Amino acid sequence: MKLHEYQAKQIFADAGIPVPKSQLADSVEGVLDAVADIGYPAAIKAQVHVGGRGKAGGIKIVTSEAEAREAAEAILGMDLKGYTVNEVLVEQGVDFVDEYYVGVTMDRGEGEAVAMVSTKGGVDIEQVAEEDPEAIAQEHIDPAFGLHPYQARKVVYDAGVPAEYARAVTLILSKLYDLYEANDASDIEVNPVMITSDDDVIAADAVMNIDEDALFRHPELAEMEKDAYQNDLERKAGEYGFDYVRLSGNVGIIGNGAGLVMTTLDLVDYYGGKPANFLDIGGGAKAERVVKALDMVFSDENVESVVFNIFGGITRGDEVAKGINEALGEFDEIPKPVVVRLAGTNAKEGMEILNTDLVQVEATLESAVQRAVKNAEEVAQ
Amino acid sequence: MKLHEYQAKQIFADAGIPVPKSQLADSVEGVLDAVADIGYPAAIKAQVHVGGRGKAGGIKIVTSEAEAREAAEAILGMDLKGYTVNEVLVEQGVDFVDEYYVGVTMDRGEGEAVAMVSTKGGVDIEQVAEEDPEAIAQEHIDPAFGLHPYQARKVVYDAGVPAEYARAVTLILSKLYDLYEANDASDIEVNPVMITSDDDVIAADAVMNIDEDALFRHPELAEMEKDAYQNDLERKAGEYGFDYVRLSGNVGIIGNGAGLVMTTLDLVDYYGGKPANFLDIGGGAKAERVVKALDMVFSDENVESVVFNIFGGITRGDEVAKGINEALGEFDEIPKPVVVRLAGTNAKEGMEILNTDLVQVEATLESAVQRAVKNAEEVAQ
Amino acid sequence: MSIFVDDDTRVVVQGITGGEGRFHTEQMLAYGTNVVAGAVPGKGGQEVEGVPVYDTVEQAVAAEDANASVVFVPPAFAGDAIFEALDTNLDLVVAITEGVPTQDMAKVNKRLGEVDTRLLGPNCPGIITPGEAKLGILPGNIFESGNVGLVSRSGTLTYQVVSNLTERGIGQTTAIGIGGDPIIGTSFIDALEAFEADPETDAVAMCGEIGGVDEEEAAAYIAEHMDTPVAGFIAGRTAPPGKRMGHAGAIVSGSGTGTAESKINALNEAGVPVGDTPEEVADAIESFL
Amino acid sequence: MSIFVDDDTRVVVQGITGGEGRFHTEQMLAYGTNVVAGAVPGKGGQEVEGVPVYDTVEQAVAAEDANASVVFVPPAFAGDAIFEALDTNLDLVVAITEGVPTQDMAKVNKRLGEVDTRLLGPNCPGIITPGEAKLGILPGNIFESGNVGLVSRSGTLTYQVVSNLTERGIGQTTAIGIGGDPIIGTSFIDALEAFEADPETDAVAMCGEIGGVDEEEAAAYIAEHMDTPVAGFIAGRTAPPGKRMGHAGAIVSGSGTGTAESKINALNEAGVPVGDTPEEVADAIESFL
Repeated sequence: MKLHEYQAKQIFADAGIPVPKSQLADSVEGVLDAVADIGYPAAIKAQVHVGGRGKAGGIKIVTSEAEAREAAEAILGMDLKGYTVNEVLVEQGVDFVDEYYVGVTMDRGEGEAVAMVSTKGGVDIEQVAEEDPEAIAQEHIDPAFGLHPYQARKVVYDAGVPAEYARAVTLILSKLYDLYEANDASDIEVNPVMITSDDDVIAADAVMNIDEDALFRHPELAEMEKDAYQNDLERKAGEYGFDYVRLSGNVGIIGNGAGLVMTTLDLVDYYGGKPANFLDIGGGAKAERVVKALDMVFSDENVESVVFNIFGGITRGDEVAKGINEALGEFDEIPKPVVVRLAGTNAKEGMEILNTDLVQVEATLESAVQRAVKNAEEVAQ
Repeated sequence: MKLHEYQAKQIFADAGIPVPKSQLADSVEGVLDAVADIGYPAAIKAQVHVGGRGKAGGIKIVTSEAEAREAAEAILGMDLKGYTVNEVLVEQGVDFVDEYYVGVTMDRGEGEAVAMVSTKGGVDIEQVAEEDPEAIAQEHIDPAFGLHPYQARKVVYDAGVPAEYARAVTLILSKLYDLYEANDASDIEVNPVMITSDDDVIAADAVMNIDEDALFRHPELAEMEKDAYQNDLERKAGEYGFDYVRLSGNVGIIGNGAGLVMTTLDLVDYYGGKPANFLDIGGGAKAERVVKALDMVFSDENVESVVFNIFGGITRGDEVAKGINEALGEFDEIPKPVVVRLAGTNAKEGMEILNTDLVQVEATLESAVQRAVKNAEEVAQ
Repeated sequence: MSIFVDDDTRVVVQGITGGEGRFHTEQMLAYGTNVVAGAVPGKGGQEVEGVPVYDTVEQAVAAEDANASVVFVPPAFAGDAIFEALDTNLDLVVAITEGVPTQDMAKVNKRLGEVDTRLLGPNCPGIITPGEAKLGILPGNIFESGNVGLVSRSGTLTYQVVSNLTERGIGQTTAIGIGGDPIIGTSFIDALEAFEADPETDAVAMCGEIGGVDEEEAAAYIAEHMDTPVAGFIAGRTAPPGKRMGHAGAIVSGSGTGTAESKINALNEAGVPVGDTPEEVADAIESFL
Repeated sequence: MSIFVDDDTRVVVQGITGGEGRFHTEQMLAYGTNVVAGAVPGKGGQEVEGVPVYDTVEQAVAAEDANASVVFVPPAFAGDAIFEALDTNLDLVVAITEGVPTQDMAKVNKRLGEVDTRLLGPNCPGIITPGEAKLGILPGNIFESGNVGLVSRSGTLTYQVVSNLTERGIGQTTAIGIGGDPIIGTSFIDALEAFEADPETDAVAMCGEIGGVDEEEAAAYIAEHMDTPVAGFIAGRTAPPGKRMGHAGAIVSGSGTGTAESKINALNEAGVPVGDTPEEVADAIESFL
């Protein structure tokens, strides 16, 4: 789960990491009030989960009320790579002489977090990693001991941070690791850490991603999850407790188990269709969950056809069939054609129950997907 | 450094470990006020660092004001194994049905802490350890991971704590370990944990010893160190920053380095004398420290003779000699005879400086100790 | 023969008194698995499906001479349950629990390097040696004893591929779900190494998915160390970057690592045919036999 | 020959810019030790007594090809400094610092089990191979090259015994102060094992003190594994229970463990004569040669 910049910065500030003065606003008037308070120059920054906000026009520096109004009007409500900007962070402009990168992230290959520092901050760090990997100093962190103070210093000095800033950068890194651990983060980055013209060292940006599986022990972060959804469908999936990802195609996909659902997506693509979503109803789903899943998929206006693929292990075919009958029985006319394939536990019982007036039944994964793709093509014509 | 029972119990209470209601008092009136508040029965417990307080008459249960007055008068001011009782803890009497032992201590052989639980609480646990070691369940704690929840449960179930109390005892053990780690304790024990007649589980006693080397990061505990000194001489040594232990003999001993000072004590004993103290002036001591050391030893009214044994490594013989001259030069008459032996770094220079009108000089450790013992014998005659 | 589990495996079920633990204990017993004990703090002395319950894993192991455990403990307590199992010197610990926090698993992973126990999972369906033992939640009826090894990061995808094999009359030596989390105990390489050493495994089906570089490392291992032929499948070809596809581990990072393309290429270069559909995986396996 | 340090030892001094670090660097250089680098964060690029300083131990080791370090860092930071040294793959780390919190050392001790580096100390005077190298604060002038090994928990007591030996013309192969703390890196047994393996060490003097059971364990080791004769000394015979005698480790616990009596008996039973005075230790050593 991604936090917004303003949320991460609040957490940083609470932990004593220096951040620029800032204020959140969701209207042009709010922006003008904020700049009046913060002064010029100021940055108006779109709060959406999109990389490269600056290049895409989501960040503007303003030096007057007129510019602030213009920027606020331009950014608020704009579409940034498919996401609508509802909030901006109005932030004190900082006069900087240098920019560093400081981050802590999980290295899943090693099963350990890794601390990273580079003096080539302020630019896309993944590009730096590819073009000049030596420019990023790294240090793996033993999860039992945490980040030793010497390791924090080491990665800072190895990156070539000048001695006069090393202590302040080390302190930021140490605090980032503390936050990483305390909040079950999967990733926490500041790019850039700015060296100001007054020799202050401040966190000018803030990225913080939280391990969703650990939200149960961070109710205050779980509270923020509401703001993390990118659209109404994802919000609905969150409420229903589904693993759901919206895609741009028109074949709606429902299945049980992440690997099998991914495979169903891949087959839709393989047979010439376009997946509309990933939706995993999980193991052992009952009829009620099946009803909700169909509701989810029908709520997506792009969906022209649906494929329902279940291989029962814990999940029972008869329960799934019951749910499908129930959900589709609500409609006078089925909104979009639904292809169903049931295999595994109680598949036979399911097939017997299934109301074939409402759905199309296929025996194999391959044939089910092919039929759903064909259905979508027919609707599209 | 040992904490008093009342100090440890306050720390326990702050951590959410249930303890009986109690109040500290240093006068008979204070005790009567406290029992009026707490009610009967109540325990009046001497707050001194002495084991077996109960048997020695330092703990009394009272059931009326008359008994409370009598107990307060008896205990306050009493001599308990050489220590005067200045404060008592007045504590709610608890009606218990069972007593356990729960503790965490450093196992220096393993370099790890060990958690211990026994259902044979309320008696001398070291005796249980000797007579029935199986009755104490133990679990070593990896210092990098800390006490895993499963370990806390395991040691409690292995000890045979009944399921109905296991959760509460496990919680106490977990909290004790947290306190152990957070406070740099070397030892933390509750004996007994009481199961009350209402099925409550409470810490009825509290032992907590702190690693003196870690006091620098616990200013609130360092503050309590003032109360930990057993007598004025130890308090003075604490102020001077000496490693000092008072003993019951009459030969005062000053040296540099723990091993050498211990050896000097042993030789005093070996040659028929009785050491009055252990005093290590540490490495690299300057003249000023030597003056303070002599002041310390002369402050002990038992001392009849002094031996000063220095083997210079970092410590320089000439600095020591200067300090001795300065300290003894203050006196019209040297209070007690002082034997000096200097070896190692700048010993020759020291010998040349040393005012032999004030001290007796010996060339070897053995001869110096023998002479000091003889001096003490002569004074005693 | 088989790998990791067989007739002699003696199983403790951690969390046996919970809903899932109880249900799958029944299923495992019905399959013929030697479930010899359960472990649940405070439930010592009870019985579940005739299986005695102990307060701690150590007590269960000592009393019933167990050498493996299956963990059905909720995510908040699963890391601790795995530590408990690891500290009891078992041969194998199978963690079924989905949703164990990654930082808990990082600590478990550190301990794994200090002990001799094998961990399978977490977030995995378990392991089955058809006709001998099943540890986990796999539906026993779709498996047949035979000569093909199967290793997969996914549960239901495993069932899909297994049914494609079984329908053709191709049975399995052992099938292993290694789990869909970012940090897991047993990797593809661990399983491949064991299958390579098993004289009765004549071919291996390996089902990977997006995220991480385990499949790429497995490809390098296959090229260098394996004579047994391997056929592969990679799920998630159509997954967009930065989105978690159900499994916590199934995510193509923003920097482009963990893509299906990279994994398929690595496997192909190692001489491993990668099917476009599960059916094609079965075709490839059949061609090996 | 010698143990642990010799002519080829190349030393990094951690905390070289502090008062003690600077003074003893000068002393070590004067003795002929190859002090090749210092390490102090933020002081990289400076020089101390002509020795180049680096920001990190790793940088110092890489640039100057060091294989040992000496730690003169204040107690609050010493645990971290030792970790830094241990993670740099050195052969030997000598921690002089007195007053390192025990729980910090417990963590260091855990790491020691994971690396190949030897730690000496903390709270120790260091190690000297007379005429070759001195790492620490021992006064070089009292030592003579010879054929007796010496291992001690104490600093000045070491000097006392060494001077008793040197005055008789008995020189030393190597003298080691293992430190007076409850948790230390190198035990008596480690040192005795190395002396036993050293062909030039013909006898060993071992100076123990109250607290812990290291001397008892060493006695068992001597009885079972050593041909080289050993003479012992135990300080603290007159120490009362429960009082820390200067050294954090020198304490007879309330339960009566760690007494001088127990240690002397154990050594005597292992055939090790224990002197009542340092002079008697020298007598015993002389009788062995």
